[in-house]
Amino acid sequence: KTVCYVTAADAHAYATPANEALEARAKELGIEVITLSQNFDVQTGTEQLNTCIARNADGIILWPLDPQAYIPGLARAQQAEIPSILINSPMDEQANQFIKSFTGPDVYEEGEMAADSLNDALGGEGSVVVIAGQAGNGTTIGRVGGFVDRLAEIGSKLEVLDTVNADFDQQKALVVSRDLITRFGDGIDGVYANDDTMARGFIDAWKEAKPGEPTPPIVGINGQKDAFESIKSGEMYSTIVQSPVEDGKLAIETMAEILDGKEVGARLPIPLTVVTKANVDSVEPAF
Amino acid sequence: MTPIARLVRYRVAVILGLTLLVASLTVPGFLSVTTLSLGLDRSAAIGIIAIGMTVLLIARQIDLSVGSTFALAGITAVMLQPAIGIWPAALAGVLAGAAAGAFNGLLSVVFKVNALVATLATMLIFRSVAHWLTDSQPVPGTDIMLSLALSKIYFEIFTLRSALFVGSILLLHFWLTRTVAGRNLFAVGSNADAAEASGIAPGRTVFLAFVFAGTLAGVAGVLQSLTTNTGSPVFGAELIVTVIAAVVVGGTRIEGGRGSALGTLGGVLTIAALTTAMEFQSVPAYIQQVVAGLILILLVVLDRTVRPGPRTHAAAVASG
Amino acid sequence: MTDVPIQMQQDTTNERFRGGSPLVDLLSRGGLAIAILAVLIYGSLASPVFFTAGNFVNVLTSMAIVGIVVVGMTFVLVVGGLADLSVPATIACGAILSLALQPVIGPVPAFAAAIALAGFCGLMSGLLIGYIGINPIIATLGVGTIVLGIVQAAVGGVIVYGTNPDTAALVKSRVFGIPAIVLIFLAVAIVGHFVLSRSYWGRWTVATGGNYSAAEASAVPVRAVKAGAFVITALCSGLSGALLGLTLQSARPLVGTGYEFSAITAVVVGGISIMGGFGSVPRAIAGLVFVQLLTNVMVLQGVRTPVQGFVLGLLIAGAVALDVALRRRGGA
Amino acid sequence: MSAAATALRMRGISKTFPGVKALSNVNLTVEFGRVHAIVGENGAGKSTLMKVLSGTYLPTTGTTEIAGVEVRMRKPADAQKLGVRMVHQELNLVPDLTVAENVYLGRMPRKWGLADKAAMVRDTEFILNELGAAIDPKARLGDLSISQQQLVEIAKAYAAKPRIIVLDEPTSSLSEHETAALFRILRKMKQEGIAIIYISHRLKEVLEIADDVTILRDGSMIDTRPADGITAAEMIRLMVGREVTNVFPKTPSDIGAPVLKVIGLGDGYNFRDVSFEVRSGEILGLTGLVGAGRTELARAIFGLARATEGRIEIGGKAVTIKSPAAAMRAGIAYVPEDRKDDGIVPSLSVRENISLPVLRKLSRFGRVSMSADRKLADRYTKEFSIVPPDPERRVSLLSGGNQQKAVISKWLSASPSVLILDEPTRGVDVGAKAEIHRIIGELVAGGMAVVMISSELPEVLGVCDRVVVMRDGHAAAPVERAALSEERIMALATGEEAA
Ligand SMILES: Nc1ncnc2c1ncn2[C@@H]1O[C@H](COP(=O)(O)OP(=O)(O)OP(=O)(O)O)[C@@H](O)[C@H]1O
Ligand SMILES: Nc1ncnc2c1ncn2[C@@H]1O[C@H](COP(=O)(O)OP(=O)(O)OP(=O)(O)O)[C@@H](O)[C@H]1O
Ligand SMILES: [Mg+2]
Ligand SMILES: [Mg+2]
Repeated sequence: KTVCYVTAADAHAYATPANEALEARAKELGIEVITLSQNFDVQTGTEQLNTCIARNADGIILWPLDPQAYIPGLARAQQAEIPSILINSPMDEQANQFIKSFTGPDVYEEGEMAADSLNDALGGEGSVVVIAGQAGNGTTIGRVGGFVDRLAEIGSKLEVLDTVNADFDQQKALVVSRDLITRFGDGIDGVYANDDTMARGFIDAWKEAKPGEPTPPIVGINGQKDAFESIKSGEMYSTIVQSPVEDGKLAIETMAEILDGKEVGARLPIPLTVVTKANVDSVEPAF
Repeated sequence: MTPIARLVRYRVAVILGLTLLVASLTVPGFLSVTTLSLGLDRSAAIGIIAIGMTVLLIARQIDLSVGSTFALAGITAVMLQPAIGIWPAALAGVLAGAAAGAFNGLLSVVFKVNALVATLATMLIFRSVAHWLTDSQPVPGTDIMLSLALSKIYFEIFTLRSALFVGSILLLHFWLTRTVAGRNLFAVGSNADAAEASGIAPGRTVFLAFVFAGTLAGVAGVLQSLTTNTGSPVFGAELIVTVIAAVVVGGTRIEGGRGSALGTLGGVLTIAALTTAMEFQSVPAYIQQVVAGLILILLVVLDRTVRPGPRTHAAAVASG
Repeated sequence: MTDVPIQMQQDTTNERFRGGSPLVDLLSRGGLAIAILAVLIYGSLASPVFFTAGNFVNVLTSMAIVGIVVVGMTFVLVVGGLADLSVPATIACGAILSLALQPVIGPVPAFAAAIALAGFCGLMSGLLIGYIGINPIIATLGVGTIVLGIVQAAVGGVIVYGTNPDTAALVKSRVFGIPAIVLIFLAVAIVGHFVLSRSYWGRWTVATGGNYSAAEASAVPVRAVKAGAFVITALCSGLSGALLGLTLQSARPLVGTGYEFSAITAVVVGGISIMGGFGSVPRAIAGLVFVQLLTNVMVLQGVRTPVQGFVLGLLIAGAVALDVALRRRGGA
Repeated sequence: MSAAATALRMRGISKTFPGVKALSNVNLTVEFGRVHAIVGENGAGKSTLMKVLSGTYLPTTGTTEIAGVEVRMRKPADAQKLGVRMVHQELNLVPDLTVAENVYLGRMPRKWGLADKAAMVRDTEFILNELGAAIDPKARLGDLSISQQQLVEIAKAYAAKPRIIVLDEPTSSLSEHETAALFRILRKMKQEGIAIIYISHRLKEVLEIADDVTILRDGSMIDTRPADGITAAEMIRLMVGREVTNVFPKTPSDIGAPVLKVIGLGDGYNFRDVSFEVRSGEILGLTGLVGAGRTELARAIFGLARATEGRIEIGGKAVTIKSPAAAMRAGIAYVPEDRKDDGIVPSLSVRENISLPVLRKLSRFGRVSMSADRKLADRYTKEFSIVPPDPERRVSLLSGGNQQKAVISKWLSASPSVLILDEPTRGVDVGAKAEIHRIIGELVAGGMAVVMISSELPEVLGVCDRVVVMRDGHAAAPVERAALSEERIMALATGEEAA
């Protein structure tokens, strides 16, 4: 059997291990995988669904970068009787009729967990800055949206001073953090970064501007190795481990079941773990 | 004309043929009507934009902002849907593209800003406006069924937009080679001063070329947003490189004055065939990049180093 | 045969040859300085933290990485090479190699090798552009794509981490409160300025950009000069990338994205024509300073990212339009 | 149009460029059916006046009347609608279109709304035949030689059936043969009642074709006179404001040993099996019809083009020249034919242009010595009386003749032993021309060997010691000055006398 896997990117800290895990597991399951990389471009992805259909794949695993745009492609796949599932990110409800399942973490939920964690760290009060990923990117939207919504939901008194985009880029995060620190100085009580890479950027900027001073509580996402180090040394407060390996494995295993004619759950999550100093030694970093 | 010169002259066709040949030999199931129709459909967006770019490059201009215009037009078409209905909104989207093109034209013709710089600036501006309008979130359209209808395949080959693409490029071919306006476009791109001295208004020609390119980017953007039922501020961020590559591979010179619509068709199809073939084989995107880059350079180098016939006046002297 | 009977009249004072309007002249020369001053004044009034040493050090540090690229890009524009779009690839080359090779050959050789390899990429573009005559946009686009693809393939598409924190400490160190990276940038700028304005290579660069065939017919090695501009830019962005890698202690293949546009923006805002034939490093850096200060003020004011892009775009277009207008009025 | 009306009346025309007052209060009146010549030194304002007439420039002040009606022309198209056509001094054609499309540029005939290519080709062929030019109407214009392009430019203006036609130095790249054909056409146009404005530095031609002559000097009109009864000497006096006795002075010099020897040189296409030698202190003329291959030969000797056969010797030793730098090292210098395209770097100052070939010698550790640079520029600005005598001025702001002096200076700074000059006085006024001849004379007196390519026979006869005539890429044996006449050169050039 051949499965077409439209991934977000093939050169990316998170996506690459997820892709590798998916492919490795597929080999074990005796499934051939055609991997197509969107390189983070939605349009490319919508076009690649065409390739999958033309290739007559037996199944499609799609890593959506947009909540709507893939729907016609998925519908066309359904017409061609190719079952599709989503990996890593969800799409809008309208897509549900065209997909068998959505496996993976929920970026929105991650935003919520980050909100809880930062709220705990600050005791429910204080001013925070949000360092977001690329504007318009699905992950950014989920992680920021979940965070903001959750704060409102629990009635937290955390005030968001500013949300700036640093495109998941350490250097850009470094630059925007410098400006944030200049602007708000000691007014920053806490930081939420959409991923650990950007959290690292803030830490570097803080060390530059205020050598010797302890960093405010910083919450990141992904659970990278160096984030673990930072948590141990107290530079970061917490991160959320989301294992790319689990992500990739779950998707292909679900697809295998579908190909075997089994019914699968519509929503199959992978575990998300909030890591703080308390449990940092007992959890494996994601990558 | 020597055989080599002929090969060079029709190099797009040669390379396209080679790609198809190699792909169908090595990739099982590549050569099929389904692949063809889906390949055409996937190249439609790039292709429609490439039509506008061909005209601009012939006029010795360039538009780096087409990707942003693409997004902006799509957003306009989707955001206005609830207020004024789908088709008027689509028209508004196309007009937004035309307006973006007119703005580029204004900068480059009236304010004399070099096209490369002007459209670099508007690339930022239009993209910012797109983010601004949508608050950096994708906007869903009102009717998902329309999207499904639009991606239907007719006569086993064409979708609406791939038919539109192929039709337009044939029209463009006719326009460029046969009409006075088309020939004047070449004149302006080749030597604007001479064209002006002969009573052609290069400013107007260039301005209209920008509007044309903007409009087509708008059409592509509207079609994209209708078929995906989404207007997103991040759409089209990566397409400029592919568009320029397709047009240049098709033999249009970036220095103006030379180019052809059929060449662009060949270029677009070549790139689509190449990508599809490599995707069929699950070639990593970065390797695909290397291959695409090599082909682009190879073709341009060929164009430079092998000339069709001696470039001397013997070719120009009337025989007999 | 008679001797030559005609002597040309020596009309030094011929009123037919006057200079251009002095006001227009001043504006076209000093416009940027005035603009920078305006931003400084506005910034100081608008934000209490703007006019502080800390903020300026920030601006300088943020400027250093792209500034090094700007120095190279100036050569490309002056020589009539339009633009070097392979900068993201050469930056990635510099960043990734300087980290990846550290465990293999040690930090200093890795640093040098990274820059050298970036320079080699520039040589490829240079050969295509200077010797084969390929349009620079196409050539650098193609070479950039290829190089970036190879770099990604080489590291398997993931992040490379640094293994030697001492090197990071070194580039992050300060001399009299000025970050080392800023000093490196200044050194590159000074060398670049000297080469462009005082050396024969620089004069050749200007001449080649001003009139290629005339320079060729004047025994200027035009091909080499044109190629050289791209090698210089690649070396600069290789250096930039290596420094970036060392500061971040991590490098992804896409670290360099966007730097080509930032660099071109700075050079163009500095009033250097994309058609080539004139320009100087200080002008380009003044353009960079202006853009950076303006961005800084906007960030300190809490202006949203899309709006910043909007302002920046208008600024580029406006600056160039103004420059064109002044130049025409000035008759130059 | 009424036959009685005056074709053109320009009154009080002034035009100011930033820094230059190009025209001040010029009046010009031209009648239908007459050839009106305009003469004047370089930079006198002839081209500017015509660009005002053709709508390229708006005058600062002044009025224009065409056929008795006052008109205001804002762009070239306006002038063309009024029947004014101009053949520009600088070629103004579209290289990427065909010859026929160029001829009909801006007014292509239509058939069913489309460009009627067949009609264009047919008519173009007819007009080109009339001009005696064997050019394929379907050829790409960019593939033609400069002189062929010049003919196309003339055909283009003529084909538009203008009421007033302006020819700004149309013969500067034409041979005598083609000039004769052009004059036939001009006479025919005259008969058709067309008003012809003819600008030229070749006073002999002016006397031959013109009915009236207007003289410009320093942007002002000096006089308009009937051509009958005016002599060349008179015109020169009015143009330069002083007496000139000999336009082609010949300075005596001692001719020594051969310096440059060209043996069987060829590039397989433009020129073949060319052999000649130049001796120190000698001016060797290289002449021939348009497209004879002289420029390509010179470019090959200088390393700008590639020769595929034969060899070059300097001072008896064979040298390989693959680049201008190699040519310079061998002691060869070349002043190119096309000043605007190959001669000057417009964005640089006169000083920076002059020192360009020798920059490296003026440098230490890569740094250019400013004092040496200035000294060099000052020396040539004085020696050649470049006007204005300001080495820091941008070279693009100089008039054509002065630019040419800067280009020659540039090469003298490299102190070559052989200097090749390709049409050094093309489009240069009499004053500057004599000046350039004086400079050349001094150089050969100093022992330099000079090869001078020129299409102007009086110049060749007046200045050169020996002359090589080229025809169709082949060179005839050199002929001594004493044995030469214009008739003999023409016979060699057209193949009437075998080489
Ligand atoms: N566009 C321009 N900008 C500035 N100065 C100009 C411009 N065009 C012409 N000039 C100047 O105006 C003067 C007249 O130039 P013009 O070209 O009319 O002379 P001309 O009589 O045609 O000379 P030539 O015999 O060399 O062709 C010169 O000093 C020239 O430098
Ligand atoms: N760049 C070129 N492209 C095409 N043909 C050329 C080129 N240069 C020269 N030729 C052709 O080569 C031949 C020799 O031209 P060349 O310029 O050497 O002649 P010439 O005797 O100097 O004549 P003139 O300068 O009066 O045109 C001509 O037939 C010309 O058309
Ligand atoms: Mg003139
Ligand atoms: Mg010649």
